[in-house]
This record gives sequence, C-alpha cells and structure tokens, in this order.
Amino acid sequence: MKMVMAVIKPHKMDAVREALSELAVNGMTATEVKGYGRQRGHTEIYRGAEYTVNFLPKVKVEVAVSDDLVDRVVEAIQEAARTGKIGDGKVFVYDMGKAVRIRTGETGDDAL
Amino acid sequence: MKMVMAVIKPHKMDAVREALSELAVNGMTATEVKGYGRQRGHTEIYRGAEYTVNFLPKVKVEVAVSDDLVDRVVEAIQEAARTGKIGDGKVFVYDMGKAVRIRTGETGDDAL
Amino acid sequence: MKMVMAVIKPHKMDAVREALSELAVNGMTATEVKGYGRQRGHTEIYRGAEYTVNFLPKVKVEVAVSDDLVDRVVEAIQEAARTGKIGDGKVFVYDMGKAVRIRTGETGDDAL
Amino acid sequence: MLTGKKNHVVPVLAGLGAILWPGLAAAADGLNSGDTAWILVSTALVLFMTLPGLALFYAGLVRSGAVLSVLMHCFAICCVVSVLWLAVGYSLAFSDGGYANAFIGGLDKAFLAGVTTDSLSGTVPELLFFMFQMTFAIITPALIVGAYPERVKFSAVLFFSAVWLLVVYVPVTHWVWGGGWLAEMGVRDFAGGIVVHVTAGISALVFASMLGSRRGFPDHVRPPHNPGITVTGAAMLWIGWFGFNAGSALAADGNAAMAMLVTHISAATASLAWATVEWIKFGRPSVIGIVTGMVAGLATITPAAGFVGPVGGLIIGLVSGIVCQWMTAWIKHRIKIDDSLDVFAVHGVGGILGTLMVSFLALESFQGLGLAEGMGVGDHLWVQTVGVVSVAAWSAVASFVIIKIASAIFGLRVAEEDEIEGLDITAHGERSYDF
Amino acid sequence: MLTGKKNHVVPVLAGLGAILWPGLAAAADGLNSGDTAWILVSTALVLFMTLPGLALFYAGLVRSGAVLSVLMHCFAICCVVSVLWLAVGYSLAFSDGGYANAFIGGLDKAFLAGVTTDSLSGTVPELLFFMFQMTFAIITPALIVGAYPERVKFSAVLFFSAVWLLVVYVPVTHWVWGGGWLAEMGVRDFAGGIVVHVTAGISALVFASMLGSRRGFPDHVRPPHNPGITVTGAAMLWIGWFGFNAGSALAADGNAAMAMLVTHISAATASLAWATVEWIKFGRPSVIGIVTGMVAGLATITPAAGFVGPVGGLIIGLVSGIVCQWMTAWIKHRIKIDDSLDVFAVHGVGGILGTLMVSFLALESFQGLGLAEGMGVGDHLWVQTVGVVSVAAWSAVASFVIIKIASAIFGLRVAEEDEIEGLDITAHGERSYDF
Amino acid sequence: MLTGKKNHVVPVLAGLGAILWPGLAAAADGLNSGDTAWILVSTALVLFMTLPGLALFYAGLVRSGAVLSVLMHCFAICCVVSVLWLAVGYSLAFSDGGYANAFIGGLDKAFLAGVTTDSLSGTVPELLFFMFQMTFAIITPALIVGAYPERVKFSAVLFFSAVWLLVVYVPVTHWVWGGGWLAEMGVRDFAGGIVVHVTAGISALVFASMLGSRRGFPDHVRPPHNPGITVTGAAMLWIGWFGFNAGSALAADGNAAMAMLVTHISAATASLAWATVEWIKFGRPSVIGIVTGMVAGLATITPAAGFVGPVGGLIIGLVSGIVCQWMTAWIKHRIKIDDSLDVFAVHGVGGILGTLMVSFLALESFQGLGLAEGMGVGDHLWVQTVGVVSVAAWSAVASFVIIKIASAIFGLRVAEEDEIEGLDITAHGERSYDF
Ligand SMILES: Nc1ncnc2c1ncn2[C@@H]1O[C@H](COP(=O)(O)OP(=O)(O)O)[C@@H](O)[C@H]1O
Ligand SMILES: Nc1ncnc2c1ncn2[C@@H]1O[C@H](COP(=O)(O)OP(=O)(O)O)[C@@H](O)[C@H]1O
Ligand SMILES: Nc1ncnc2c1ncn2[C@@H]1O[C@H](COP(=O)(O)OP(=O)(O)O)[C@@H](O)[C@H]1O
Repeated sequence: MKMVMAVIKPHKMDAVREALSELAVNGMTATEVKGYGRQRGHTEIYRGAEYTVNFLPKVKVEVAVSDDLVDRVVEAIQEAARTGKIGDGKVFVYDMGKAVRIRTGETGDDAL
Repeated sequence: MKMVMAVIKPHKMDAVREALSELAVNGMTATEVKGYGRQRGHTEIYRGAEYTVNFLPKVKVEVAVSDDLVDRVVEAIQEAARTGKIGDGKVFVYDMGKAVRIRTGETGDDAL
Repeated sequence: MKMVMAVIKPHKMDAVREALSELAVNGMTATEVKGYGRQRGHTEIYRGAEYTVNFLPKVKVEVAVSDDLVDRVVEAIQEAARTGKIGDGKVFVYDMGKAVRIRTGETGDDAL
Repeated sequence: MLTGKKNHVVPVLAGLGAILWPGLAAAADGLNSGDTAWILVSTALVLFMTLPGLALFYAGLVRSGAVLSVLMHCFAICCVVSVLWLAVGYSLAFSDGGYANAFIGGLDKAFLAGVTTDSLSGTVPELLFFMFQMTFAIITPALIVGAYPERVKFSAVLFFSAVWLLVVYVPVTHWVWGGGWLAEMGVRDFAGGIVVHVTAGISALVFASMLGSRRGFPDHVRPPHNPGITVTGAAMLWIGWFGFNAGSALAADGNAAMAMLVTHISAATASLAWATVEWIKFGRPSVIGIVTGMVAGLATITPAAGFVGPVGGLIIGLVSGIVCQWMTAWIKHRIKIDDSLDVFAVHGVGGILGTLMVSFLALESFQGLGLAEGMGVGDHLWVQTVGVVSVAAWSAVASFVIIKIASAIFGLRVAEEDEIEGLDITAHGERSYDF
Repeated sequence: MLTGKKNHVVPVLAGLGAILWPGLAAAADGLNSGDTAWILVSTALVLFMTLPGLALFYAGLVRSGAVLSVLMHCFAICCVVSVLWLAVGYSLAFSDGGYANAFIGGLDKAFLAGVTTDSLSGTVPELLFFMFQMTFAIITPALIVGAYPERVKFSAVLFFSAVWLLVVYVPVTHWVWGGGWLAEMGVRDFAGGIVVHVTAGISALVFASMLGSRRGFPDHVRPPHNPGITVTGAAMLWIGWFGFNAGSALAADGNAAMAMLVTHISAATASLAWATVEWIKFGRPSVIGIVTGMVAGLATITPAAGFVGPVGGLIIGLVSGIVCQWMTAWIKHRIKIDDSLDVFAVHGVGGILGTLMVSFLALESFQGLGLAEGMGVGDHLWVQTVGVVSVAAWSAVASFVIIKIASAIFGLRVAEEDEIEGLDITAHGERSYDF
Repeated sequence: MLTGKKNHVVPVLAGLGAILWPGLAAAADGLNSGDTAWILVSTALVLFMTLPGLALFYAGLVRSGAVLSVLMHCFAICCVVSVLWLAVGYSLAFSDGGYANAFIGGLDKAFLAGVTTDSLSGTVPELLFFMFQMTFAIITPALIVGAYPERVKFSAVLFFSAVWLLVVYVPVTHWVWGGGWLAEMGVRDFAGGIVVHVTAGISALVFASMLGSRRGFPDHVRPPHNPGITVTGAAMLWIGWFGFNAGSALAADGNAAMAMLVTHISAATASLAWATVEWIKFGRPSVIGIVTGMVAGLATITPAAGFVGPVGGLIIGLVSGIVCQWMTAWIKHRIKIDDSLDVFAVHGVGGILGTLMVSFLALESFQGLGLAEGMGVGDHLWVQTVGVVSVAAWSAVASFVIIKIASAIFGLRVAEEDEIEGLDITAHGERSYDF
C-alpha cells in the first residue's frame, strides 16, 4: 500500500475528489494547510503598515491506495488539480506498512 | 521507529489520548481534518438551496512509536476510537527513518 | 528523497522558514496542529469551573528534500526552532518514493 | 411617513404639506421636543439597520472569502449616498419641483441652502427630517448588495449605487412621499414598501440576472459561512425597524406605538411561519430560515405599519412568511437567477404584498385605522397596484440602463480567478479571519 | 414599574391605577411626548437585550457545535412570546380580573380588543405600555435558555417556554405589577427582580436538574468557544438594561435618571468585585468573570433601581459580585446541577438579594428614596420575603409540572450522538462556522 | 456641550451657568421631558460607543491571541472610571472649585452629595447630566487602549487609567467645560475635541513610546485578525457618536439636529477621502481604511459639531480623511513609535484639526452658526491654539509621570514569552476562539 499526499489549490478540492471517485477511490482525508513555495505571497497594507503574507492557503489531501492503483491516482490528481499557474502544488508518495479499518478491524487493502 | 497515523471521530480524541497514556506513550500530535469516505456527508438547506457537505470533521492523530510498541498502539487506538458505526476511521502505519527532539538533540527512540 | 516533518512552537515558524531559505529550500507546507507531550497543558477557569486543556498549539512543517540535503535541513530546523524550553517539538524523517510537481509534471528532485 | 389618525386618516397630501412648506407647519405646530427626541433616535436606529445590521446580516451569508467585500459595499454605499443626499438628493425628493413637480422636486435645497436650525417639518427640525430620510436613502441601495456578492466589481457597485440613487430612489420618493403623481393619486406607503422594498427588490433581480450567477450556482456554491453573524445582523434589523416604521409616524404618540406594535407582531409571526414550513418540509427549522422570515415580515408590514391594527400585523406576518419562502426557492429553481441573498424574494415580494394588503387590512373590520374618506377597497387596491407596477417598471428599466453603462465603463464582474480567490483579498487586499 | 417620588413614594396601587384604568389616567395627565419617546426607546432597548444581547452572551459560552441552537432558542422564544402576549398574556397580566383579580387578570384585552391609539397608560399610549411590557415577557423565558443548552430538544424548549409564560410569568406579573395579591401587600419590585429574575432563576434550576447534565459535566465539558461574543452580548445587556430599569420609571424625568445611574453603578461595582475576587483566588481576572459580575450587578439592582441612591448602587454591586460568584461554584460543585450558564446563581440569586436589600437601602440614611409611609424596615423585609418565597415556590412547582408534561409529550433530551455531534447540525441542519 | 444659537452664540460661561448652578437653571427652565428623553438615549449611545463599539473596533485590529485582553481593558476601564466619577470625578470637574476654580472644581458633590432627583442642569435632571458626562469620562481613557495592546500589563492599565482620569481628564474637563481658565478665555470645544481627543491622543503617544514596540514592529507584527469585528465596532461608533455630538446640545432641538447632521457628513466624507487615497496609492481601497477614515472624520468634527454647517462638515471630513491617513504612516515610519492602533494619528490629530478649523468654519460664509460676538477669526484661532497646546502639554507631562510611577510599581510590560503566547491566555487565562 502507498500513501499519496497532495498539496493543491483549495478550489481544486472538489475536482480532485471527483477524479478519485471515478477511480473508485472512495476515501480520503483533507487538511487546510499553508504553503510556501515559488508562488509569491502577497503584501497586505493596513493604515500604512505593510504585512507580508508568505504562506498561502492550500489543501493537503491524503489518500491511502493499493499498490496497483497508485500511478493512476497520482495521474488523476495531477490532472484534476492543474491550472497551469504557479502554485498548483505537489504530489508525494510513500510506502505504507499497515492499514486498519477501526470499525471492523480489517487490515491491508481491505481497510481502504 | 514507526509513525502511526489515525483518522478518528473528533469526540474520541480524549479516549485515544487516555488509552495511549496507559501504554506510556506520552506524546502525540493532533490535527483537525475533513474526511471523505463511506460515511455519507449531509445536505444543508438554506432558503431552499441545497448545499452538499461531503467532508466530515475528523481528527488525525500522529504518534511516533518505537518498533516494539507499534502493535499495541494500533490496537489501543482501534479500541478507544471504535463506536461500531460507519466513519470510525483508519489507522495507518509507516516506517520512520529518524526522529530528533529539538530541545535536546536526542535522536531515535529517545527522542519520542 | 526524504520527507522531513517537524512539530514546532508556532512563533518559531518564521525563523524556520528563514533558516530553510538559506539552504535554498524554497518550498514547505505548514499546518496548525495541537500537540500533547511532556509540556503540560494548562487549566482554564470559567465561573468556578475548571477546564483542562491538554493539547497545545503547535505548527507542523513538512518539507520534501533531496537525500543529500536532509541532514542539513534537520539541523537547520533544530537550531531555528530551539528555545531550550520544554515543548520545543520534534523532527521526524521518512523516505519518500515519489514526488511530482502538478503544474509541470516534473518528478523526483526536480519536483521539489 | 404620515400621521394616520384613527377614523379620519389625514390624506397623504396634507401630511406632505408639513413637509413641503415647513415654515407653515412651524407656524401651526412649533417644535415638539418629545417628537424631536424620538426622530433623533429613529434616525440613529435606521442607520443602525444598515451599519452594522444589514452589513452583518449579509456578511454571514456569503462564503468566508467575500465577507469584507460585503461589509465594504454597505459601508461605501452609506458614505456615497450621504454626500449625494446633501448635494441634491434631498432637494430633488422633497422640495417643490415647480411645473415638473409631479415627477421630480427642485434644486432649491441643494446642500441644504436656506435650511436653518429653526426650519421645521411638522413638529421636528427640518434638518432632522433630512437626516431621517437620508437613512432611508442609504439602506435602499444597500439592500441591493445581496444580489451581487462574491463576484461584482467594486467600481461597478459604487457607480451603480450613486446613479441609481438619483435616477430611481430620489424620483420614486418624490412620487410617493414628496407630493408627486402617486401621492396625488392617494397611494399609501407608510414607511417604504414601494419606495424602499419594491425599488430595491426589482433592481436586485435585474442586477443579478445581468451579472450572472456565482461560480457553481446553484449546486456548488458555498453555504453561509457564519450564520451567527447573520442572526446578529437580523436582530439589529428588527430593533432598527422600530425606527424605520414607528419613526415614520414623525411623532412620539399613539400612532408611533401602533406602528411599532404591528411591526413587531408581523416580524414574530412571519418568523414562526417560515420556521414552521421548514420544519414540515425539511424536518427541522433553521436559524437562517427563522431570521429570513423575520425580514420578510418586516418588509411586508412596512407600507402598512401606520394603517393596520394588531390583527393586521398577524395576517401580514403569516402571509409573508409563507409566500416569501416559497419565492426564494422559486427564483432559484425556476427562474434560475442567482439573486444570491434573495433580495427580490424577500424584500421585493414583501413590499408588493404589503402594499396591496393594506387596502384590506386598513379596514376597521380588521382592527385597522381606516381607509381615506370616500375610498373603497377596490379603488384603493387599484391605486396601490398602479403604484407598485409603475415603480417596479421604472426600477427595472432604469436599473437595466445604469447597469449597461456600468458594464461598459468598468465591467461588472471580476475575473474568475479573483472570484475564486475571493473579493476580500483581490479587491480590498484584506483577509477576513486570521486566527 | 412605578414612579417613586422622593420622601413620599406613591404606594404601588396608585401607580397601578394609571395602568388599570388608563382612561382615568389620560384624563388626569394626557400624553407626554417626551415620556413617550423615552418608552419607545426603552422598548427597543429591552428587546435589544434579548436579541442580540442575551443571545450572543449565551452563544459565546457554549461549545462551537451548539452556537446556532442557542441563538435559535432565544429567537424562537421571542417570537412565540410576542404572539401569546398579544393573544392573552397582556390581558391576563394587566387587565382587571374581577373576583379573581388577586391571582390573575381578565381576558377583556385579549388581542388588544378595545385598546386604541388614543388609550393611555399614565402619560404614554397604552399600546406602548403593552410593547414595553412585552419585551420583559420575552427576556424572562429567554434567560432560562442558559440552563439547558447543548442537549435539549427544540420542541421541548418551545412547549416549555409557551406554557411557562402563561402559567408562571403572566400570573406573577399580575401579582406584583398588575394589582394582584403581592401588590396589595406592598411588595416592591421596581423593574423585575421578582417578576423576571426569581421566576427565571428558579425555573432554570429545576429545568437543569430534570434534564440532566451535559455529557462530561463537570470535568470534561468544553470551555466557552468564543468569549468575545459573550463580551459583546454583555455590553449590549448593559446598554439595554438602561431601558429595562430607567424605562420602568415610565417617564423621562429625574426618577428615570436615578434608576439609570444606580443601575450603572451597580454593574460597574459588581464587575470590579467579581474580577477582584478572581484575581485573588486564581491569580488572574478573566473577561468572562468581569462580564458575569456585570450581569449579577444588573440583575441585583433591578428590583431596587427606582428606590435606592448612588451609595445603594455601590453596595448592591459589591454584594452581588461576591455572592453570585460564590454561588456559581457552589451550584456546580456542591449541588452538582448543570445549570450550564449559571442562570440561577446569577439571576436567581441576584434577584433575591436585590429584592431583600431594597428594604434597607431605600432608607434615606443610605441616600435612598424612602420606604412607603408607615412602613418600617422589618415590615418591609417581611413583605419582600413573602414575595420572593411565594414566587420561587410557584415557579418551582409549575416548572416541574410543565417539564414533566414536556418530557412525556416530546422528550426533553436529544440522543447522545446528537449531543456529541452538536445541536446546530442535528437539530437545525446548519453549521456555525465555515471558514 | 453648549447650545449654540444661530447668530448670537451663547458665550461658554452662560452655558456653564446652567451647569454650575442647576437650581438657578431649574427656576428658569424646568425639566423638559423631550430633552430628558434625548439625553437618556444619548447617554446610552455614548456608553455603546465604548462597550461594545470601541472594544470591538480595537479587538478586530489585534492578533488573535490578544483579543480578550483588549476587550478586558475597555471593560475594566469603564468600570473603574464609573466608580471614580461618582466618588470625586464629577465633583472635581463640574462643581465650583472656589478660589482654585480656574484649575479644578470642588468636592461638594463627591458621591453626588446633595444632588436629588429634582436637581436640574438646564432642562434635564442633573443626575442625567452626571451620567451623560460619565460616558465621556469612560471613553477617553478607553481610547488610549489602542496604544498599548498585545504587550502591556493589566495592572499597569488599571493604575494608569484611574490616575490619568483624575489628573488629566478631570482637570481638563473643568478647564474647558466646567468654568475653568480655558472656558473663561472663550475656548470652544463642542463635544470633546480637546477634552477627549487631544488628551487621549497625546497620552497614547507618550504611553506607546515609553512602553516600547510590539515584538516584530514594524515589519513582522501580525495583521488585524478579524477586520469584520472592526467594521462592526466602527458602525457602532458612528451610531453612538450621534449621542456624543448631538447629545452635547443637551436638548432635542434644531441644534441637536445640526450637530447630528454635520457629524454624519464629516464621517461619510472622511471615509470616502481615506478610501480614495488608498485606491490611488495602493490600487485598492480597504475596509479597514474606510472605517479608519470614518473615525478620523468623527473625531475631527467633534469640537466643531455645534458650530458649523453642512459645508463645514464636508470640509472637515475631507481634510481629516487625508491628513490623518498621512499621519498614520508618518508616525510609524518616521517617528517609529508603535502607537499600535493609531490613537494619536487618528484621534489626537483629528481633535487638533477640528479644534483649529472651527475658527474658520463657524463663519456664516461657510454656512456656520457664527463666532461669539466681538470675536474675529484671528482672535478665536489664538484662543483655540492656546487650548490645544496647553492641554497637549499637560497631557504629555502628566502621562509621563503617571507611567513612570506605574512602571516603578507594577512594571509596564509583560515578559516576552507572555507576549508571544498572547495576553489572553497569560494575563486572563482564556482563549479567544475554540472552534
Ligand atoms: N519542498 C516542499 N516540501 C513540501 N511542500 C512543498 C515543497 N515545495 C512546495 N511545496 C508545497 O507546494 C505548494 C506549491 O509550490 P510552489 O513552489 O508555490 O508552486 P509549484 O508547485 O507550481 O512549483 C507550496 O505552497 C507548498 O505548500
Ligand atoms: N483511502 C483513504 N485514504 C485516506 N483516508 C481515508 C481513506 N478512506 C477513508 N479515510 C478516512 O477515514 C474516514 C472514515 O472512513 P469511512 O469510509 O467514512 O468509514 P469507515 O472507516 O467506517 O469505513 C474518512 O472520513 C477519511 O477521513
Ligand atoms: N511520540 C510523538 N509522536 C508525535 N508527536 C509527538 C510525540 N511526542 C511529542 N510530539 C509532539 O511534539 C511536541 C513537543 O513535545 P513535548 O514532549 O511537549 O516536548 P519536547 O519536545 O521538548 O520533549 C508535542 O506537543 C507533540 O506535538
């Protein structure tokens, strides 16, 4: 099993969810995060004082998938999340040793 | 060392913390996340317009543990977080190469 | 490639970001989290009722780095985030199998 | 805006006499400090309806990236209207327009020329009447803010609101309250069912349809980001509406008390009606529903407040809570116009309903204060219908033209990526929440 | 509710004369536009106390999943009470009950039958007196909302509040202010220490104990989710209380000014007292503490506001800030009743304290405005005690029965999983914050 | 604070006669219930400015860890000042000081000794005049809260505010409004340009510079955490300011109406001016900008409100919106004092500007109500300058000394780690948001 973690633009969340559903991936966990990268933050000016905002709002999606699905999942996220503009984000993949479904105790691919 | 990551129902947080304390696991990191899965979201109706909420509030718990503890930790989380209803969540485990305690510079199991 | 994940005190975020910039690490993702550990939480008293707050606000930083940079990155975070007081946090490192930049499709170290 | 007396309601024109020739009125009445105190307060209450009342009511209903832009719209409209009202608005609405008086007032009182601290309107200072009326002029274009949030250009909002004030609000006010042609016909609009709610409601619908829907409408827009703020704003609207309706008696007397009472009863009844229908239809009543019912009840009683009795208030509340709710869904699902915060369905429909219902409910058999002498229900209903239809038509046509011009000069709508990122940051450089 | 004059306080019954026979009063006094202006405003202020004041005060103190449900409770209670007050409440409280008048009024004024814009109560329109009193009838059951948040069924709230209004609030109001048996005994309750705070406080305690505690009480409930909202609501309560207490003078005069002044001083002193005790006991004063002290000071001065002087205000503030604080802890830790937002400890205890202290502090030696002629402190204290005890007993018994019935028909408490998920989403289908 | 009459403005001292010898005034005028109603309301409105108005305005501008501490500062200052005002403040400001009367009043009215419900000030109860003035005494030190948020010790805030009230606010009030030396010179300050805004603005600057900057100032402080709250507070300030300025007419008449009108126009114009400059300079107008402009416009019109006409209001608004904005940047970037919420740049500068501009704008050629008989613009400008300079100097020196003492006894500043963690939790043990 692999854990696919993607950092994407917030308004692409729904598109990603739908793309994954089409692959029959029916679970994922999303987190609001702040991203720092090539995409520049902005400056806010209040009453003559400048405030530099370096971190931009992003959403992190984590999806645990079986080994055979992983490439298609990465590809699907990539397509759904792409706007072509800087700041579109990244997809990271790592190995996962074990997965358990709390409700039933199922493990491995069955747990996903 | 292993990283145990669990996605659970928010109100089970305290139970999980207590279960881990009993195993002498005295550190963990929790994040508010939104989960999508078999558990259906709900529909909110405002003034005749329907809004579908697909993602439900969950809490993600991350606990770094030594290899010998990992099974007991997974089990403890599973027990503490179970309600038996759909949406109870998952436990994922992965390998961790390194851990450092910032304050002291200790590494490995000592850092946890 | 490695994923470096650090849990630090919130006000150290800027220092860590700057320290990483000096290593030419120009991307990272930050999440607001709550940490439980040796650092004690506090008790809030409202109208004679006590509320125990076990989890303290922390920031989790995730940085994907190439293998050759990892040690320097860990060290830099450690230095920048240290106050010497309990609760300074941890750095965890794990292997990462794959990284993709969504915008361009670049993979591996190029994607970071 | 006129002081209905039981059994023999003063005809509209007489009330207007006091307004148009304040010197005369002063001679007859003199300043009454109690009335003046109440209208000073009512002025504050009606301003309070817009800032922060309406601003919060609307701000809670939008997504979190467009909160500040909604507040900005309401605030800036308030400022622009205030200056225009001083410059020419008040004069065009309430001074004598000479040969054109049926349609528009004159410019004699531009910048309040000749109006001193001694000038009276009825028993209160004319300066105070100016202020009280100004707060109505402020809230009316501010109501339209609910039609275009999350996607409109700020420059277009300013341009539209300023021109609309002068081309729609000011003339209609003159027609109905300033001695114009509708006043002469005997149209009754106690506190602004036509002048405020019909003009704003219709124009909102026009604006929303010309601007286009929010991205994702109707299925994928974000739900209200902070209903608690909306309830707070709603409560302020309720309180402020006492100034709006009971203040329109222009005196601290039994008529003001009755106007306050029926206003309150209509709000309460409409709230309950709305929530009950939700409970039946969806299995649970919502807090956004109940407060929307409240606004519907308040908008609907507005033209009638000085003419009906407690039972009239109950009936108006009941009808508005049911009809306006039905309209919110109908506009979205059938007409498919993204009048985002339901300005037409609540205010427009409410204003129309109330204006028409007053013809019945003012009857003494409904505990009302009576129709004008010599007028039957049929006659009166006809007059009211003419008022509603002509004002609706004028509002629609004029709004259409103003929006076309705004669109040509400034563009109406921001770029899609700005809409996505949110107007707070893209139009005003600010973020609504930084916890 | 009566205009205490220095040195020779008008006996309660005389004040009531103006209320019960407005025609008579009208003949004697005529409408005073200044007084009317002030009571119009006071009515708005007291409504403002409930919406949004109390609603926000309470909403900030609950966990974030039950914010909207608390707002909904306050809002819906306001609407239901308004309609009931019009239907029968006002009449039963303030019209003549004939042979049963010691206990309850009559139904002559149901739906305000026969009350016109010309009817007066003292120097203000009776319609306005109706409205002013209605705002008191609204806030009283709304206070009880603090006893049952996060776990109560909405249907039970509605049923309880409606029946309670008619069975507890209306009769007690008649006893004390409507010429009933307590009024005849000479009980003094200027603005509602007994009528409002004792009834609500006692009933809250009964409700909380019958409903059971929140899950996790006392050690694992969530702390107040947004104290800033609570402070906002508290500030609105403070402002609104000027209408409550100074409005109860029913005139814009020196008595109103004194009532406002002592109200303010008591609030300020009680706030400081509460914060000081916290500082000493816990090492730091909290903002929730200071505003709770404020409410305690305001509740406690309420029965006394028209009878005591500035020094009396200071003393009442000091006592209430200390005693009510002590009671909040005592109820939680000894009595172990989850009266979640401390309705009894603050309002009930405050109302009792103030009602009793007025017997001393009205003395001229404390700068007070004097006791009724021929009454000594002992006599008066006895009368006040009878008032407090009988009303407390009636409130407790009647609440117990109403809650039993509510429990049988609707059930009192939601399912545990609904409580966990939060009433906002489970009872009203809405979320309080979506950033 | 005095009732300017057109063409022959009553000299300050005559107005004060009514204040200093209320018995006399009573004989002449008697209580006017309309005036009394308006001042009862104005008192509520001015308190509303501080709680929750100013408190929310400020709370939205700080970082999220110091929200409650700002609310606590405003709330606690309100309470402390109220008690001190009763004890000695009012008496020292407004009673006759005998041989020292040029500088300070006497102690005859400490704890309101001898003031009864029958005592009058002009046409309103003296108890009410006491209350109305108290609300000014509350807001003035509360304004200074904007100088020191996020880092100050709570004990230092309390000590400073209490002593400052007695050493700065009370004497200056006596000088200007209580018959002291500036009143005798003919200084004009309608509603507190000098008394409120100059004293608070200068003292804020002194406090901020002695306290030191927030950690990270100027480049790394956190931006306003919740501008929506700030706008809410701003709107409340606007409404409340009607009580502040139009209430200062101490009557419900044409002067009150004019004061309300110019207040409103100045606020609207200054808002637009500020937003326009931002639009030009930074490419987009901000909502924090527009509401700050509003406050600048309100502060600047304050000393002038009863003396100028509508055109004067426009000019004052325009000037203040531009100058105060320029000053906010100048203080930060040139003077480098972390007057965190710009108390000096907005209130201090506004108060000074308005006080000086009144000498011109009161002229009838600007639609003003005229200068005092026999006074030319030059003379008057000189008097006003003396007023501003002397009060500014006294405020600076006295504040410096008080802060030194506070620093010695309590320390001014919390430990750096407490500042980092946030005053909410470290000083008050509470968290502002727990979603
Ligand atoms: N090395 C990294 N480690 C972790 N997250 C990263 C890294 N680099 C970028 N990110 C995340 O990806 C987001 C987008 O990256 P950015 O460099 O702005 O644009 P792009 O992905 O188009 O190159 C960032 O906001 C950050 O959240
Ligand atoms: N494949 C997955 N990857 C990551 N998180 C998942 C995955 N599947 C489920 N989850 C998380 O687990 C939560 C519970 O899953 P769900 O399918 O609703 O119920 P259950 O765990 O009872 O089968 C989801 O809300 C989501 O946060
Ligand atoms: N075993 C663990 N797994 C995951 N996170 C941990 C673990 N132990 C500690 N943490 C995180 O590190 C933070 C700091 O740990 P703590 O024990 O309080 O202090 P220190 O790091 O100085 O020993 C915690 O608040 C928690 O977020």
